[in-house]
Amino acid sequence: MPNDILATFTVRRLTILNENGNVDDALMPVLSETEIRRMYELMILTRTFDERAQALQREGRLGTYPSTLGQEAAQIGSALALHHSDWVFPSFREMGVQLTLGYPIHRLLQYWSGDERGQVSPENFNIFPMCLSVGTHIPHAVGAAMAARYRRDPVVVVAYFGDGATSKGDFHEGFNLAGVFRLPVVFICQNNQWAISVPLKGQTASASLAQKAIGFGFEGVQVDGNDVFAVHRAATEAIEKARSGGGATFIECLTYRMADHTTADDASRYRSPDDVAIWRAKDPIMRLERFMDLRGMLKDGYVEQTKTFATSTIDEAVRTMEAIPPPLTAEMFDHTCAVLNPRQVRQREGG
Amino acid sequence: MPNDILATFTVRRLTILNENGNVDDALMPVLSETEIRRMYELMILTRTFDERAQALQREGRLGTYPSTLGQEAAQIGSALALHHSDWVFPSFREMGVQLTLGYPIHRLLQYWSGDERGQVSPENFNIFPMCLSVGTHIPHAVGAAMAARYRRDPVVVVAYFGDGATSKGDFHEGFNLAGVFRLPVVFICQNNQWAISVPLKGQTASASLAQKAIGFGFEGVQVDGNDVFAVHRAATEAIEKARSGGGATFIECLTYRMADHTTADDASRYRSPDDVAIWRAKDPIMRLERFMDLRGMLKDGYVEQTKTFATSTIDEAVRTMEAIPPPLTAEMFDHTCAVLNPRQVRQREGG
Amino acid sequence: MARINMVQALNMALGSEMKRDDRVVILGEDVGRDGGVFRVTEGFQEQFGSERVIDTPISESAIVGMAIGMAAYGLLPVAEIQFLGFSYAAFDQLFVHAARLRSRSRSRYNCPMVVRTPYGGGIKAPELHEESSEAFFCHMPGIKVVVPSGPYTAKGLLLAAIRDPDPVLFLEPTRLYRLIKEEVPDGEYTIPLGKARVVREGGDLTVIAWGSMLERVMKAVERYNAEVIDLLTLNPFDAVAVLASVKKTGRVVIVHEAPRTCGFGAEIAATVAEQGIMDLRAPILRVTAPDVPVPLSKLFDYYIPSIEQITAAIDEVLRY
Amino acid sequence: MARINMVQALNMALGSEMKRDDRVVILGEDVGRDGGVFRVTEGFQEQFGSERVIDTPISESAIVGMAIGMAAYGLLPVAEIQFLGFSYAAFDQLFVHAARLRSRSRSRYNCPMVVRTPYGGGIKAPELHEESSEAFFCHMPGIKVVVPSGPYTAKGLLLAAIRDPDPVLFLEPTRLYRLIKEEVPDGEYTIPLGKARVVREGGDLTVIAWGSMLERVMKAVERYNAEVIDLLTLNPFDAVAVLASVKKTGRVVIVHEAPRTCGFGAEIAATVAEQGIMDLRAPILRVTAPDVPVPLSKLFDYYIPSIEQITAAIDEVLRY
Ligand SMILES: Cc1ncc(C[n+]2csc(CCOP(=O)(O)OP(=O)(O)O)c2C)c(N)n1
Ligand SMILES: Cc1ncc(C[n+]2csc(CCOP(=O)(O)OP(=O)(O)O)c2C)c(N)n1
Ligand SMILES: [Mg+2]
Ligand SMILES: [Mg+2]
Repeated sequence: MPNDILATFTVRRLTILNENGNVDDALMPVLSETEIRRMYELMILTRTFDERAQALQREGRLGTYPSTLGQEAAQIGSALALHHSDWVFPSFREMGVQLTLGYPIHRLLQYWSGDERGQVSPENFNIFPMCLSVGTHIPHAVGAAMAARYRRDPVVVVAYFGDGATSKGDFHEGFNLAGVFRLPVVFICQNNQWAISVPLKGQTASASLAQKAIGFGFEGVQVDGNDVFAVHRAATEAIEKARSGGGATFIECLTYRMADHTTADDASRYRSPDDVAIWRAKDPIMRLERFMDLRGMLKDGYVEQTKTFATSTIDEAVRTMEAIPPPLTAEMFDHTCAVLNPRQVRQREGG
Repeated sequence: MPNDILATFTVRRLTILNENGNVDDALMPVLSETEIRRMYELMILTRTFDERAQALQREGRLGTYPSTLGQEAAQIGSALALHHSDWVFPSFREMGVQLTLGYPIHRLLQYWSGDERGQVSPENFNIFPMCLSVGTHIPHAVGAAMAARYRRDPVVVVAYFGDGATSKGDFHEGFNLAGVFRLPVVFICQNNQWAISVPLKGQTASASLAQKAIGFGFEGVQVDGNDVFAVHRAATEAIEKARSGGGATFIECLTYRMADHTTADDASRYRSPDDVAIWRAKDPIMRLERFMDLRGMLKDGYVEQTKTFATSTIDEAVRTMEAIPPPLTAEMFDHTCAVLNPRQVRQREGG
Repeated sequence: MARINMVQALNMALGSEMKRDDRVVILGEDVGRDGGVFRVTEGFQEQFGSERVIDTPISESAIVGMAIGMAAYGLLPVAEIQFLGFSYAAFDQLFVHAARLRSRSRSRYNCPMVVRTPYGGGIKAPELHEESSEAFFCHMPGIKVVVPSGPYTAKGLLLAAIRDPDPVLFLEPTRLYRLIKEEVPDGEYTIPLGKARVVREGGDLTVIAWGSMLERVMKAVERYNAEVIDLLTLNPFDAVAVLASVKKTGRVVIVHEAPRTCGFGAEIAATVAEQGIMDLRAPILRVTAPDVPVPLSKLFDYYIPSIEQITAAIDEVLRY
Repeated sequence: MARINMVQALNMALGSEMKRDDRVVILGEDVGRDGGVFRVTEGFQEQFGSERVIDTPISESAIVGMAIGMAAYGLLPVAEIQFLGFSYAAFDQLFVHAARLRSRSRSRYNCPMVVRTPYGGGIKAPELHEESSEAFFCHMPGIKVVVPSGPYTAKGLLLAAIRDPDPVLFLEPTRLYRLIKEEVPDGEYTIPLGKARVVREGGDLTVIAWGSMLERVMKAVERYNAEVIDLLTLNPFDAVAVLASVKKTGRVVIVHEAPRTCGFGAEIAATVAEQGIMDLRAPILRVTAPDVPVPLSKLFDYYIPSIEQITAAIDEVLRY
């Protein structure tokens, strides 16, 4: 169609750490050795948690569980950019985020064992209950950001979700409001390229997810989601931009769901092991390990110590979780409303 | 954020006819004098209908009514690009579209008088019932396009809606599906810059609506919505592209709602008469008249004749409408289901 | 004390609560500059600023969703859905999130919000502007459903709803907005949620209604010795008041504007059939709209219960 | 004739109808390559191609919305919503459009579609995967609501639903998918919508249930002279069958998995209180979940009606 150009848009992509462990120094965020070790340790902790959760599920000690395998960089890299006063709205596959923020590990397990009490986030951090209904928590994040701004609190709100969530109306309506009101919110999509059996191209014809932000008047950026430094940098910048009044940012972390969708799924029905193998070679932990190795950070049995510590931390959490007495029937009632109505009171008493 | 450019997008804008009545010959679609007269006559018919409907409403002979004033180019220009086998999914402010397609005028009036029987579109044309619930008809259009493609019918589906509808989840979900399945559908937004009292910038932070298509992997184009030639050209091209398997297009017709939102609204509460005056100078009928005048097409009292004919056409339709006997109670039941259930049968009989 | 209509009473309640408590914020389509399509929020944006009186895009689901986030953060949002017929898009947010936030988070977060919306018919408006689907929302544990029936109850109930620590759906009978004027105190007062009002005492039968049907019921019962109960809150509804009246009268007629099947009348009848059956002398009759989609204005009068239908039901139960 | 489970019966019904009528198309999340998360559509995409077995993005509202457009165009879409708990996003499309297309267009268009969805609990799945909110959809004139209770009824009802000229919501009790095997004829047969089944005759009381509660009811009534009615269709429900049984027994217990208030049990009780009250000898009791959000698995057994609760209600009505 021959005519004038009304506007031109670009979408950018950020990678810092390559697969050999080398970084682009110009882009590398300033991180102390301690901070880098913390990243690594959290990634190992997350992976250890994940393995254990899957094992527990197989033994019937947890219910259906969604693995975070392969998404550790996206989760830890971004969560480390948060302040303690920030608010987080997770979907259901961000256990790495919760672990980074110091969510009690046994409560995560408790939740996946089918016990709502696991959803009680610690008082010193605002993490909303995990949202199972894909994408529906996005407007909540927007509302919290609106409230924070109204209160003049220096709070940034972060919402996490998957590629599949970008198809939901809630995604669109929430993004649109974030744009209109220029809210302090950062949207982090873990594009793991699958929504159960539906690959990305079955989810959208958009070449990238990041470009979806163009329709809402704020910036979208694609980040190598298996590169913890790139994720961290993008998240830090977006969070600081939001905090200083610059409005919303959409970060697409391009990664891969290495495991089945959940323990109830069998991914071999719909995707080839070859595809998975390609991504195994891009493992985010391996990449960070190579980087650390090049800098001599893995000496003195550091990797083994880290893994051992992670294992014992998770062991401890499993024990704590399993020692929790099962919920009482009254539990089911007591959080329905502040004050139960007469009928509920009767029902609570078994009537 | 310093990093690589992943992709670049441009959004284009089409204008052909300027405010003095001159056209860009390179862009001007091939239209016979008869076709141009038809455009003009339909625009006059639409405006005459609109004036009458508002008058009837004031007299209590119609219910709440939404004016099409100022949007005639967007409606007639696009509707003239349709084939008879195409399917149309209107919102509630496209009476110019229905008039162009030959919808019985008295039925339009009948509908706005509060009588569902006015929603019965003629058998020889597939026009869905007007949709009052903003944006919710967009997925229906997508479904019809899916069905048409499955049937290998050379049918294109067109959905009309306003700028306000772009905020709804239905808009997003429908657009996304149209992109994923590369469907023969054309989305036409009449961006009249208002949704009741909310101006465009309160609806979205996106600089144009057209750019929203970028997130769905198909083309979006902004058209001067008061330029009947530009609208016609853009619609024709998009419809032919869809018919030949090229997938969806989003056309934003940038226009202006010259009247109150509906007869129940008072726009002077929220917008200044100066803004409206600016757009009055861009009146789509005036623009076409100037073009025709420059080509000597208005001679021999053509304008008056057109208006007189339109008036008598509408007069006739009003008489037809007012001669229709009011609906019977049974009407309310008989279209609920193919076969009423026993309870409905009893209720129909007054029980 | 002034004689005012329901729109004014609602405006008064909202205005005083906005002044009293800076956690109260209003959001919805056209609630700001335009003051709401029924003018319930008139003047507030000027008075309280556009950060407290927020004109939103057309996104009913996100209006409720945002309000949830605001409420969880510590504000007291009062969201307006322009008409109940547009609230269905927000059904998911209401049922999955607003109703369950307290439960899902085991009281770590709660959701003290009000969703106000014009409700019911009789204003000759277009499609979806005359819905009365209250029963849906009464099947959502965690949400309260309130329906005022005049200016006085509107103000007292709205203040109670805003102060309630849990989500409240506040249904404003559109037909009553400007129909009735009543004396309404200038100062604050609340009407407790969950309590019905006996608006007329009587011994022969109990007629139960709410919202705009109440006005019609009052006309219909003129020549009967009927007790009339205005529920005011549908969820939780005041079963004690209903059962006490049934104990006295032994006969029940329930009147609502919504279709019969699974309307809220079913719950009332079921409750009486469960807990008050021994007091009953007659079948429990429901006078309701038929089981058809809400028609446009030309048929609307045939759709909602007429005075004749109400009196016919009364005559029938009195036959026992 | 083969002994198969409900998943197989549904698969058989869909497959044969796809073969018989090329207007039938399937759409939903993961229905194609994966064959549906419960494998109900297993093998179809290979057999019928991806234009007839369509994997959609995660857009429940648009799945239903698209199906409406397809149905209006002349196809017979069978949409799958992955779990009933995700259907609330499609509430607007179901109630405003699917239920009303025939009415809004005065029969110029109709909407012959089926929305299938796993329904109810007892499978130890996460949040929103165990919902039983059937009552909402029974308050939507224009939509039928069907609940099979085993492989045999599943096949016959699904065929009837696909052939129905209006929209049908088809709720598949998840807990029964693989629990029961029954003899199911290989050939076509339909079970008429709107008709209940008396699954057990008895004279002392009538127990009404549907879906997965039926199985539990059958265990509970073993030592009673109870008539058990399986409704199969909830809207329209078979009031004739219910009233005939009540006439015989004079006592009613209704069992459902959803919360009490405004659950479908209310409509049944209200209908009996309206049309069968003179036959009643006892209060109508409802054995239901309490009015709380559906809990996760650790509490789920306390949530749904237990055999003890059912027998307690039976004992109570038998006291009259
Ligand atoms: C609204 C909704 N629809 C369907 C489901 C069922 N479901 C659970 S996870 C999932 C896929 C989600 O994909 P994505 O958003 O990419 O997240 P991922 O699982 O890859 O982390 C689906 C369809 C759901 N939970 N919520
Ligand atoms: C879902 C929904 N929400 C709210 C309304 C009330 N309403 C009617 S028209 C309108 C504004 C629509 O704006 P736009 O889409 O720009 O169309 P326009 O009126 O300008 O033609 C609103 C909010 C509605 N009809 N539907
Ligand atoms: Mg994914
Ligand atoms: Mg507009």
